[in-house]
Amino acid sequence: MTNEQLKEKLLQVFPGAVISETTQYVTLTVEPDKLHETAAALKGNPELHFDYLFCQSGTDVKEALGVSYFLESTDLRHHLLLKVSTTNRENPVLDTVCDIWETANFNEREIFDMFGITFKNHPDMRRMFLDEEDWVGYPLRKDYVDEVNIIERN
Amino acid sequence: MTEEIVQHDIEQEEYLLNMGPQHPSTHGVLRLLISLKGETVANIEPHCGYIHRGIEKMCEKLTYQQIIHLTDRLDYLSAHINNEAVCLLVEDALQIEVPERVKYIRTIISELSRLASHELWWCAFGMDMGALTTYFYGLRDREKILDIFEETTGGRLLQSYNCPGGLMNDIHPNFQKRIKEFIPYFRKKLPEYDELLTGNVIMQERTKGIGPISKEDVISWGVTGPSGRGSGFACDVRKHHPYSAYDKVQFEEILFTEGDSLARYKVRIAEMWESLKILEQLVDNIPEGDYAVKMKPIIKLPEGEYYQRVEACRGEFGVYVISSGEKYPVRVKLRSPNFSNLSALNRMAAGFKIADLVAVGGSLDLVIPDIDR
Amino acid sequence: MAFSIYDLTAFNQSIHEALVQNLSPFWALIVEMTIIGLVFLLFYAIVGLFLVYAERKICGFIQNRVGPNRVGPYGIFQTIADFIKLLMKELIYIKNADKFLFNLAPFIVIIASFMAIAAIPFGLGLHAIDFNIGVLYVMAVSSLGVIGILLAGWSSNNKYSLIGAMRSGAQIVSYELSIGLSLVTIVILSGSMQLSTIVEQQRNCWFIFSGHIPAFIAFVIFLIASTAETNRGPFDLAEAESELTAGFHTEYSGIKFAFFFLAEYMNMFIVASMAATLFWGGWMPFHIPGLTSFNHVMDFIPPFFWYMGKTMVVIFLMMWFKWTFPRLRIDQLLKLEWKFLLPINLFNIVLMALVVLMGWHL
Amino acid sequence: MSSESLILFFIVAVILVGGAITFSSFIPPTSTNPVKSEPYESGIPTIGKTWLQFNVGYYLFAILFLVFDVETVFLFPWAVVMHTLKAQAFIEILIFFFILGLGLLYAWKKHALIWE
Amino acid sequence: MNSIIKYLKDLFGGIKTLLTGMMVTGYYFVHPKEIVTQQYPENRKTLVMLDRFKGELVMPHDENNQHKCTACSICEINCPNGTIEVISKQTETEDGKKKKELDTYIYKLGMCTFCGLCVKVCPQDAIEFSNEFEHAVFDKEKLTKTLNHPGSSLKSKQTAQ
Amino acid sequence: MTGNQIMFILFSLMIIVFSVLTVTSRKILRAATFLLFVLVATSALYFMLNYQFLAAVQLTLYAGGIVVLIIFSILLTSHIGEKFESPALLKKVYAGIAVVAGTVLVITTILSYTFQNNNSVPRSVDMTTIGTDLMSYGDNGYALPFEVISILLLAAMIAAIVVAKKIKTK
Amino acid sequence: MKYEDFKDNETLELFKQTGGNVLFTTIDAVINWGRSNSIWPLTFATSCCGIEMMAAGASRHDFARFGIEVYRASPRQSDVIVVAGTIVNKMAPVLKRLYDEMAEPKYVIAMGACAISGGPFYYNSYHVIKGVDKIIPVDVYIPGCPPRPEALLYGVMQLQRKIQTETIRNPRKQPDTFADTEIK
Amino acid sequence: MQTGIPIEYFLITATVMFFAGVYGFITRRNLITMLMSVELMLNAVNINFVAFNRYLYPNLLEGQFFSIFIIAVAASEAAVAIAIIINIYRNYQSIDVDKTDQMKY
Ligand code: SF4
Ligand code: SF4
Ligand code: SF4
Repeated sequence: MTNEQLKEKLLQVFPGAVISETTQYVTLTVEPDKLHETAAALKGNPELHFDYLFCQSGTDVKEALGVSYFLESTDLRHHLLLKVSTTNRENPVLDTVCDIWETANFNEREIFDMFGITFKNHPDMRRMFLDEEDWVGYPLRKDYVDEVNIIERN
Repeated sequence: MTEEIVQHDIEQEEYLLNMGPQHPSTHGVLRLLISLKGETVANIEPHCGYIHRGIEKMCEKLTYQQIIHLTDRLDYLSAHINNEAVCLLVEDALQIEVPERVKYIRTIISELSRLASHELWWCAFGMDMGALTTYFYGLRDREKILDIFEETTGGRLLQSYNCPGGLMNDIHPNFQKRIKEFIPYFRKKLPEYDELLTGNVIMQERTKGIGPISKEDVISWGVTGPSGRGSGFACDVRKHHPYSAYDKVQFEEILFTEGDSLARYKVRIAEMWESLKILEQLVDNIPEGDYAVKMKPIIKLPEGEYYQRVEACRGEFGVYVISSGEKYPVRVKLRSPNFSNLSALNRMAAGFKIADLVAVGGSLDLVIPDIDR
Repeated sequence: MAFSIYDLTAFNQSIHEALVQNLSPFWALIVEMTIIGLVFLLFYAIVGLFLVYAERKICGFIQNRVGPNRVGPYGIFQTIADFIKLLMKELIYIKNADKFLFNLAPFIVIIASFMAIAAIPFGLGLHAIDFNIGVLYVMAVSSLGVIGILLAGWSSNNKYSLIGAMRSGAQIVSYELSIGLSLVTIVILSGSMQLSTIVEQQRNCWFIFSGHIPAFIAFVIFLIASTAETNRGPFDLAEAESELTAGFHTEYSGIKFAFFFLAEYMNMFIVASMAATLFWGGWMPFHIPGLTSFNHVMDFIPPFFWYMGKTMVVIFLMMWFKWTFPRLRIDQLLKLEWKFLLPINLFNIVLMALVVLMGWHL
Repeated sequence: MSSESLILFFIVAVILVGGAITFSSFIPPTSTNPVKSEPYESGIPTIGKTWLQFNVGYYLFAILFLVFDVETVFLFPWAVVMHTLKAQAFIEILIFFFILGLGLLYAWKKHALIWE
Repeated sequence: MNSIIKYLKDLFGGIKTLLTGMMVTGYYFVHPKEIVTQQYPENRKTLVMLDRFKGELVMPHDENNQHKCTACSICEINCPNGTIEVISKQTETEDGKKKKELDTYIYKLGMCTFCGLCVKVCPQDAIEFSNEFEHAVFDKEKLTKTLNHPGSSLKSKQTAQ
Repeated sequence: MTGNQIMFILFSLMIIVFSVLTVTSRKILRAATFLLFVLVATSALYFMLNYQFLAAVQLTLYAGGIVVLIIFSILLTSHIGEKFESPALLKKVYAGIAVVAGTVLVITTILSYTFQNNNSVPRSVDMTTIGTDLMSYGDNGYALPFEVISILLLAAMIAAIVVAKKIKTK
Repeated sequence: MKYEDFKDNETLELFKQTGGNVLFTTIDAVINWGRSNSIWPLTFATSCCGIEMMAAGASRHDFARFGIEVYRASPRQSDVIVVAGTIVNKMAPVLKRLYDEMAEPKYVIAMGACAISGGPFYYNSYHVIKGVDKIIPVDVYIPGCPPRPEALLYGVMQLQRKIQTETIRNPRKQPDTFADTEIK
Repeated sequence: MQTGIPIEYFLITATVMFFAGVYGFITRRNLITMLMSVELMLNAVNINFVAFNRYLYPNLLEGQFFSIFIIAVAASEAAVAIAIIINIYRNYQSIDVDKTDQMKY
């Protein structure tokens, strides 16, 4: 399916969806509260059938903390970039998708570790890499400072 | 009342056993916290981060040329391929067309990396299974590849040979000659691998049906590379999203459907044959041309988001860059194949014995620094 | 016989007599046995060190490399350096470990193997003790070693050790049966349990030839079982490095570890000697009935070299196994013993009895 | 030589092994630190008890081993006289094996020979 | 009957695979000329590194103790991990013009990752890699090196051409 | 004093000391180890008496078999830190009194009885004799017990397996 | 290899202690000979440098010639810990623990830029230890990223030379600063 | 033959061993240690048999055969006993006799 067809299809399934396009992928932006249902539909709809989440990344751009989901359909071979973001930096919460794509389990833990985004309903929301007990802060956030460990290069 | 004898009927408390961070079978500093019932693995909880170096954060303070030296150190066994991803991304974003020569050379070195990596996997896997001699045969043959690398790129393991726009320098005059020597040499040695390990009845017994995983699960867990293809998941990026010179060569995407450790093993062995085939097709046809296009000294990507996927030795490697138009990226996400592969370990090995866990772990071919980044 | 020139009995006898004449019988015995004990211990140590060296060289050659070659010519002093190093290494005591048993374990292991060596005939008259139940004695004494391993694993207060010990315990006791039963096969053939008699009977034809198929089967089983009994690859689950780090001796350091290490090699030596003695005629030269001149030539090789040569061949086989095969899993290992070796062995005994009954063995 | 010699043998071995261990526990350099005497578990403090509830499967093999060990020991005297007694011994051992074979068969049928 | 045949087939098939494996190792055991070991310290005299091998960064000096570095610091900026420190001094040439000149070129061998960027970007080709690899030391301080030789100076343009 | 005597004293002392330790040690695996020593010393006594086969059987079955089995079961059921609480004092005292009384009684009986040393020619105890006796019927024959042992072993094996079998109804 | 061919002889001279009567010198010589020729490493590799360490053990370079091939998985039995690779904050306590659990005498080789100084991860990294000598005493530094196997062999020879300067009466003291380094 | 060692010494050793076994059997509450005590007693009896055989009837082998059979029986007994003990342990998580008889099936 080409990107054009995919866009049409998406509009069919999610009327009023916010769709844009990067150089590569069709991008669908959803609100945090719609995330889980959109994700479920993306995988469940046989004509979309995005069964493979090949990359899940946390982002921190301009006030908003977000997550990007890169989806692929292994039989239909089309791609989608699903984006969600929240402006709540103090206590960002998003829905988990790890019941839809198992691989999200670890990825969400990593995002929690690095960005501090908590995923609701995640079975095991702990830090992935950093020390669970005594690590403070979320290193990949733009406002992260750590005088002890980081040696800035002038 | 069944007549069968079940020996672990005591309300056996599960006990916990640490494997790692310093443990010979975790191939590095992975820590697996295993709950055991008797000798059966009930649950595996991977604890990562013992080699988490914060590469993604560091990339935010580096220019695109400099990122190369960090992607080298992710999955150091496919260092070149990782670099290629970054270079391709930058070239795509700037819409630079690199010379054909560069594409060919990149592909050749990628395939050599893959061979070297699979050889190392083979010897490590053999060691995990207790066949200690594989270690030496695998590394013996790998040294030949490292020589080719060293002659052209100056590095044995971490080459830093790619750079945005092309290559650091031209290939060494001996490059093709050496590869042409290597191919028949390795074609002779590869059957030995089968004789020594693959066919061995003990090895077969220990891997057949061990750690099985279905195609659906593989897709859902995002297990890619040879591990995924062992379960029939057609995930070869080289085939489905060809980059560099992969669209110009004929090769098979190796697919097995059993999904057990033996299948994963066989995929890798078969991939070595395929890599040899690819090498043969390319090595004589390297076109003339420049080895790099002239780039501005400071590369700035236009604002936007970019993603590039390549097939690294252990699966799909992806780079996701958010650029704000500055010389430093805003966010670099490195999608590492091992991370996803590791997440499925529990799914595969739970319910088997500790010895099987080692076999399954070996067949996944994990590289821990790639997991932790 | 020509090789009686190598008979050391007279030599022993003269020493014995000299001692008896000059000392009271009690002291004579003490002195004599101390000398023999020391000689054996020396022999033990040398063989142990040599085997370690041999293993490193052999695996080196198998693996396309040269192995130790920097300490002394061809690296022959390598293991001596190791030994000195280990002797000068700190001994660590583990908290909560049962110190008494922790220290006792290496003793048991090494003494079991040391006692077994006493009964092995190295050559004509080169025999510390010639029991009339020699075969059973060796089996009995070497079966004590497993206790040391179990104690070591338990008293280390370490999970890996404990798993390793349990594994090797189950493995050793299981395979001991096979060893015992294949020994029985040979005893049927020879009608004696005295090792010297058994060797003597093979003057003309080694048992592996005169016993036909059953002896050969017994030999194969003996080889497999003894490889397993000594915890060597492909049966080295107890110290399966990829799973259990170092198995039952994980917590042992320095010289105590060295003793485990040494005992492993000595056990290998003992089972190899047994294989050589029982199946290949021990120190008996190789004879082909009828070829007198050939036999004479063979006779001039001293018995000790015959014995050592055969033993080394068996040891080489075991090393070859280790460096070729992957390791078995514990359940496969037990299955191999209980479902294959044991029934085959029982069957083989009956077969051998039949052979003897019919007089085919002559 | 008499079997008493065994004992001296034994004593020599004990003394030398013991001597080496004693030597080694006094002479080499030592250092102390709090974690040195803790059990080693891949560089992580041990979790829970170091004693594990084992797979009970192991002991069944130990029991079977004992039974067959007795059998082996009884086979030795028989094996020695097989030469001289011939048929008589052969028949007796057939009976003996038959009965034990039943046991092995039973164990096999009950899956006692498979390790869990 | 079939099962017995299968059993035997498995048994002998298994033994055959074992023997095949042993043939491989046995072959190498009896073929010492397959040994690939290069005996490093012994072969030191004859050891030739492949010429592109990156062992250590050096600044070549000619016979007049002159190097080509203009102290432009491009390499320092481009080095991804701050291995290089170029300390320059201001000197006055005869005609009174101020001129930047290299004072010390500090190279921290213990940090270098041999990525080759510095060599690539240097406009003067003033630095290059040597094949030296025997660097192991007991004292970390020894790994911080000054690449320009004492008293060295910039190669003049004419000689450089 | 002859070597024999010294050795006898050594071994009987070993037997006595270690059997007492076996029943008084508060760590179970140590008790098992002491038991092992007792058994090994006993087998050494047999060696002294020149019953070599018996000694080897003692070593194989007792020391190498039963003790291994016991150690196995200890490894399965108890933990390294475990110690028995020492038995109640009263019980100890009672048992002690009974045992000491019994010992004294028996020893006095033994000492008061004079044994007639039989000076008939000792029968050689090589393996052939043992084997022949074991295989023959009649007065000196043990063929029947030999076969019975096989039945005993069968029974033991079946019993062990049955007992070890899981009972699902629980 | 000759004495002059080695680097850093100055530091080596500092290690050498004069004196000692003849008996002790002989004993020292024997013990040092044993120790320096039997350096069993711990199987410890964290990242890329570990691969080169493996390569050093393989046929081409063959560690075993030095008698060093006996990789022990248990720290109790190993003599040297080759820190091959990056050590991060989370790993540091583990490394320290492993070092502490080793039996004396024990040695440390810092292999690669990461182990020496943090190497590529020196600047801007929040989770990397900037040199293992901050947590355990290091005997030999082998720079490189990764050092080629020959460089590791060379480093091992340096360590052998260092061991040969030890005396039994005055064993190398563990610097006090490390005795109770608290790693967070 | 065994000059210098009166038979009484053997008997005394065996007696002490036997009564040590008795003591253990009475005082110990742990099934495995009780089993060990039983083995001690059996072993003491064996010594007696052998001593009698050697000293009083050196022309016979009865004592030796008895001992061998006793050992065989002891082995079978130990096998079954251990099986039972382990079974008890599985059901009660304890092999203490005091605890086990409180917990009825
Ligand atoms: S080496 Fe080259 S880049 Fe570096 S300061 Fe000198 S001239 Fe400039
Ligand atoms: S090679 Fe790379 S790391 Fe080393 S000095 Fe040059 S730029 Fe810096
Ligand atoms: S020094 Fe270089 S090669 Fe070694 S671990 Fe660090 S980054 Fe990897």
